[in-house]
Amino acid sequence: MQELISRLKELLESGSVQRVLGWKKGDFTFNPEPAYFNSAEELSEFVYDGFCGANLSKYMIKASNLEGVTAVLLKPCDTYSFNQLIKEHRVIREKAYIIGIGCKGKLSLDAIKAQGVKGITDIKGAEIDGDCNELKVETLYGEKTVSYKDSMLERCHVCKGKEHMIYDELMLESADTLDADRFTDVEIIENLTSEDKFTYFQRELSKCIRCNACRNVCPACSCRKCVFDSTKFDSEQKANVDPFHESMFHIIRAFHVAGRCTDCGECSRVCPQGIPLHLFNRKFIKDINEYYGVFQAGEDIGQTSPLTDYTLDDMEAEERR
Amino acid sequence: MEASKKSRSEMVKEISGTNPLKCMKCGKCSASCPSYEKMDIKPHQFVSYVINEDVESLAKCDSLWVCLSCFACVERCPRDVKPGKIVDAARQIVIREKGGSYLVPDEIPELIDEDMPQQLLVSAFRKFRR
Amino acid sequence: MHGIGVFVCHCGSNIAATVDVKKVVEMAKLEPGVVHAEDYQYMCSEAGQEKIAQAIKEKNLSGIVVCSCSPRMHEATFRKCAEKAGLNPYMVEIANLREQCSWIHKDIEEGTEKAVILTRAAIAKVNLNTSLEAGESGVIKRALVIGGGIAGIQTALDIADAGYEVDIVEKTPSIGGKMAQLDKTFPTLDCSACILTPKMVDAAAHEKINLYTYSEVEKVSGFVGDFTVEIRKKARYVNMDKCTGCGVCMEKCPSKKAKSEFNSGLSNRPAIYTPFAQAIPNVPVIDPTQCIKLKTGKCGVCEKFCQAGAIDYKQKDEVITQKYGAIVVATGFEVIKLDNYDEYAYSQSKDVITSLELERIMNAAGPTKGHLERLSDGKPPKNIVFIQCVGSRCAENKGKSYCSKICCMYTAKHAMLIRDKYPDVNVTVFYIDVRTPGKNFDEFYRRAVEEYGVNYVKGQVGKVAPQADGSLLVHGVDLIDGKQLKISADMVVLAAAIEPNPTVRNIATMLTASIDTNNFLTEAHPKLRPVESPTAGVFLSGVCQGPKDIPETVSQAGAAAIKVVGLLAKDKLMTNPCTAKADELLCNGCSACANVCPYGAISYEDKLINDHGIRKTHRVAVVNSALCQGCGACTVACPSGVMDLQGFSNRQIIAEVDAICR
Amino acid sequence: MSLTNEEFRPKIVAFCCNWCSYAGADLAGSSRLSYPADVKIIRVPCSCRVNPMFILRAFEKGADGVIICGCHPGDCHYSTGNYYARRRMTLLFSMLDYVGIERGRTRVEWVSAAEGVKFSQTMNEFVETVRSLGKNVRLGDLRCKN
Repeated sequence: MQELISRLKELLESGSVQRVLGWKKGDFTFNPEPAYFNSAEELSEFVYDGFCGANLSKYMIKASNLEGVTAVLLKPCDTYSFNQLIKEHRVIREKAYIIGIGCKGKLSLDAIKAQGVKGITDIKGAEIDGDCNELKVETLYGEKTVSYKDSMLERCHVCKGKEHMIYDELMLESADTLDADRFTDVEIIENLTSEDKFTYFQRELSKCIRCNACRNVCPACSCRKCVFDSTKFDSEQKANVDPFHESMFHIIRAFHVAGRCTDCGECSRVCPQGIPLHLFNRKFIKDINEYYGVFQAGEDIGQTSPLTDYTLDDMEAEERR
Repeated sequence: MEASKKSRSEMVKEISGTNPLKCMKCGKCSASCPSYEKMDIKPHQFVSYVINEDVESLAKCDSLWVCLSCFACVERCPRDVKPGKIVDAARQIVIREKGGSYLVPDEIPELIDEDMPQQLLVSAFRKFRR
Repeated sequence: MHGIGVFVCHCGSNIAATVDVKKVVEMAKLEPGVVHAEDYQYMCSEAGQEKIAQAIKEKNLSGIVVCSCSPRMHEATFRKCAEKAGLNPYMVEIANLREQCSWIHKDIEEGTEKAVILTRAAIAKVNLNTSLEAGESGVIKRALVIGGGIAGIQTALDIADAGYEVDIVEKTPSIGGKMAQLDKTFPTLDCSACILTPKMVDAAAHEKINLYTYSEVEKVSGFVGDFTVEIRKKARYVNMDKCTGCGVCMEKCPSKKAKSEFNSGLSNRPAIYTPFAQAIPNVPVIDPTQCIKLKTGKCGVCEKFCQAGAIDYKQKDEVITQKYGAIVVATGFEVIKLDNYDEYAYSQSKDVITSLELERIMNAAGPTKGHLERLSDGKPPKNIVFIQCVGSRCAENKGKSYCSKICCMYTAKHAMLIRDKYPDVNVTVFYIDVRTPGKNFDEFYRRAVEEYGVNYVKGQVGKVAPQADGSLLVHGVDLIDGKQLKISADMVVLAAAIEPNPTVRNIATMLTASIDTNNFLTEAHPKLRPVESPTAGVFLSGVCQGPKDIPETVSQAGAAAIKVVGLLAKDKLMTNPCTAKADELLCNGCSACANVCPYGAISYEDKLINDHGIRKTHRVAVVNSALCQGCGACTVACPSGVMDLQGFSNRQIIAEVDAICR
Repeated sequence: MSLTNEEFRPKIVAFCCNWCSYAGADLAGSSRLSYPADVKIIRVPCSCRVNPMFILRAFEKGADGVIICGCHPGDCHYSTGNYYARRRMTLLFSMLDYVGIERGRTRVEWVSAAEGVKFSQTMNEFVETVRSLGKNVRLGDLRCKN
């Protein structure tokens, strides 16, 4: 951690980068937020630990328009998104100095709370230098200990791997966190009756308050103006006026990012209502893998996206499972 | 009476699974038929009886029982009309309408004459063992 | 001022019988934007169009809906009518009340209800229509003819005579096609070669015609007026400029085991060959699958004997790229494979032959030097049976559903020629129907019966059984006499069905020309535009469009030529203005649209965009409207809905959806 | 108010490409091959013009079934349009299955300009399937219903 901060200082002071895009301390230890650091002094606020889940790739769209080079800290999974944005000409590679940083799994406050912990005031054990086995949670009701693993975000259990797809230099160690299959949940839903599928999604989606957090955080949802905000389809919706609008919004959003979504899981992480939005994207990813061959967006910039591609003997819609 | 006549021709179509209107009257069935000489209604004429809703005559004719069910006509019909299946269907109607009077195995030896081809015996099972 | 006019056509009783047109007018008047609605007997008539024009002028209409037949029929008519009256032609929408309503529904209440909804959808759409201006594109003054048979030759000659450059691409080593294989032609019995070869020579000699023989079309891109075509000239291994056509190489070639394609496989040819004596160009090709030198490296006989030094074993295929304004398909036909008709013993006996094979046997240049003889033992036949409709007029699972059209006539010709030359030979023709529409055709058939004593028997043959003595027992029936016939023949000739040349499928795909279930190319309109493909700039000549005899083929070839000439004579073509357009204010520049564009019509530019007072440079999509054909693939690839299709915009289609589901 | 299946007339939106399927529908018409009046056709230049938004909008506004018809793969007037449409619709319809929309309400069918018979058969079948599924209640805009 210290070496990372020294390196960042060095970069800023040498003038080889004009700013650093990273995370700064939040009000609590468990809510750091993305931030620009324009000088070595500002780095005193810098933090990188198990709670720095935010994917910084999307911020590089704006940062690409700023003067000079931005040093951006990307976790292994974030680099997929960055690659995808390069492919779509949304970020300028030369404007970014990518420091690929290690990751030992990112934490979810909801997952900690789900273990019966209430009134959290502070959490220790999330430091990137630590062994990341246990978290010591201070609560209004005393200190509690929970397992690091059980407190991770869902996406870290199905981690794509700790290899960076793109970087200028690498720093900090990673630890493997993969211990589940990412399509298990999709399969469970697929095997329900259509009645039960409908009930499940209606229950989940009826929680949606159309805050647009999922859209705003998604690196693939980078449209300058979303169709749901424009008059292009007579489809502008600021709020859900009927139950269908929720599913319409999420289905169309998932369709728009199909073949581009890297499965970074940010949508589910930021949803204030805890809707498992990644289940939509994963369904498309699973279908694409099954029907058109395994594809991972952001892995290879040169590869054609499955939805802008075809083969002469693709399967027919009626043959879908 | 009119209604029952019609329903019999509908039955022939249903049992045989063929559409007599597809026939273009090329006569390939009659050209192929090994029993042609012995038939009073010729294979290519079967369809007209069904179209004209005269299954009555078809049911009474000898051809029904002369047909060897060799299915050469079914195989070769260019229009997929399958005259052999029409004969077969007409037979079934006759047999069904006879009620329980199926051929009893004991009666068979009497019915066999010396010139009777082997094939007829085999196809007899098709006709009667329903 | 905004005002929509609705015009409901009775189409005589075609629409009015199942749709209450008055009710449609009533209901249309209630729709938003509609200021005028009326009905008329025939909207497409001059009087009907006059009504529309008048209403446009008097009520100052900003858009019109015509409720009539399919837009594929009269959209162009009503657009022209609107334009004459001063309304932008793209402010016209058609509600298809005939093909998609009155003709398929019987109940007037049901029909009317649907008609009202279809009208409502068209009104909803036209409310959002915008004026569009057709652009212009140039015309390359050169035509391509694919196929060098009589159809292709005639089309090329007619186009060339009008003064335009034409290239013929023929996949075999010589032009001439099937007609070159024929002996005599009906109904006048002229020698086929005598009337064809002068045309072949004309084509070769014409300064505007360029022949690519032994060549195939490999790739087609572009659009009407501006096609780019890649043609593969297969290696001949003979230098065309040096060869004098002396023919010594063919004589000396030691490999003589290949079947002669020209003689329908009835004789052999050398590895270096011209298909036939009058071949054009008279330059042989080396068949690499047969040539000993090319296969083993040893031999080289032809090279040794060639005085001109024209043999070149190292020649390679050459791909040339050429631009054309129009393309004519004249790929012709093949005789079907007879595997499914083994009751006629084609595979079992050499003496059961197809009519095309008989044509070669009768020909003086053929395998038997024109002597009628059995292929099994060379003996002259005494009894010949012709069987008609082999594989034609069948149920779909049994063969071709169509009538091959030429068989009745050529069979009469064959029968007549045989009886004329060999009066002691008995000729029996088994037919289902004798079809002889055509000038002097029935007379010709009657002559075969009356003057030449050909025995016509109505009834299809059941089977042909080869006998131990080499004869063929034909099991037939005379349906008129009601007798089964068993005729002992020594030769049986099958009038096998014809089918489009199998390569046409691939060619149609390259041209994006539509094809029917039998692989015949579809015409733009079965009655009114029979020589044009629905794909603009693609024309049809000969049997590739449907079975035809020579006179018909030649007339169609000429008709296709005049259509091509009509196109090439224009300097500019109006382009379809219904093209894609990006809203550059909001474009992400993500390239999704360009990735799916089949025409490469989308490029990207960095543009300075003034977005609510903030000036920024953005990468935005730009559509080249001359290249865009308006498919709309890009509009769906675009996640932000920035790419839209003019004339079929997102909002227009959504409006139609809403109107239908209301 | 409940409808028995006999009275139920579904609303069906059919998107037909201009070059093949719309012409196929015209041919069905000129051959007088009937299919239920419940089917309303929207003409689009190519099946690849059909945006998932249109389909969801149709369902929202009360359609009971949506069918997309285009040229047979390989025969697209624009060469490749239907290949893209095939992928898009396969994925979209699979997603609709996944969120609990009955499978029978969506369909893709390739109909050429020569296949009037197929067009009419397809529509008859599709309407029958949708009719047996009954009213679309899972995707509709419920405010408009009484």
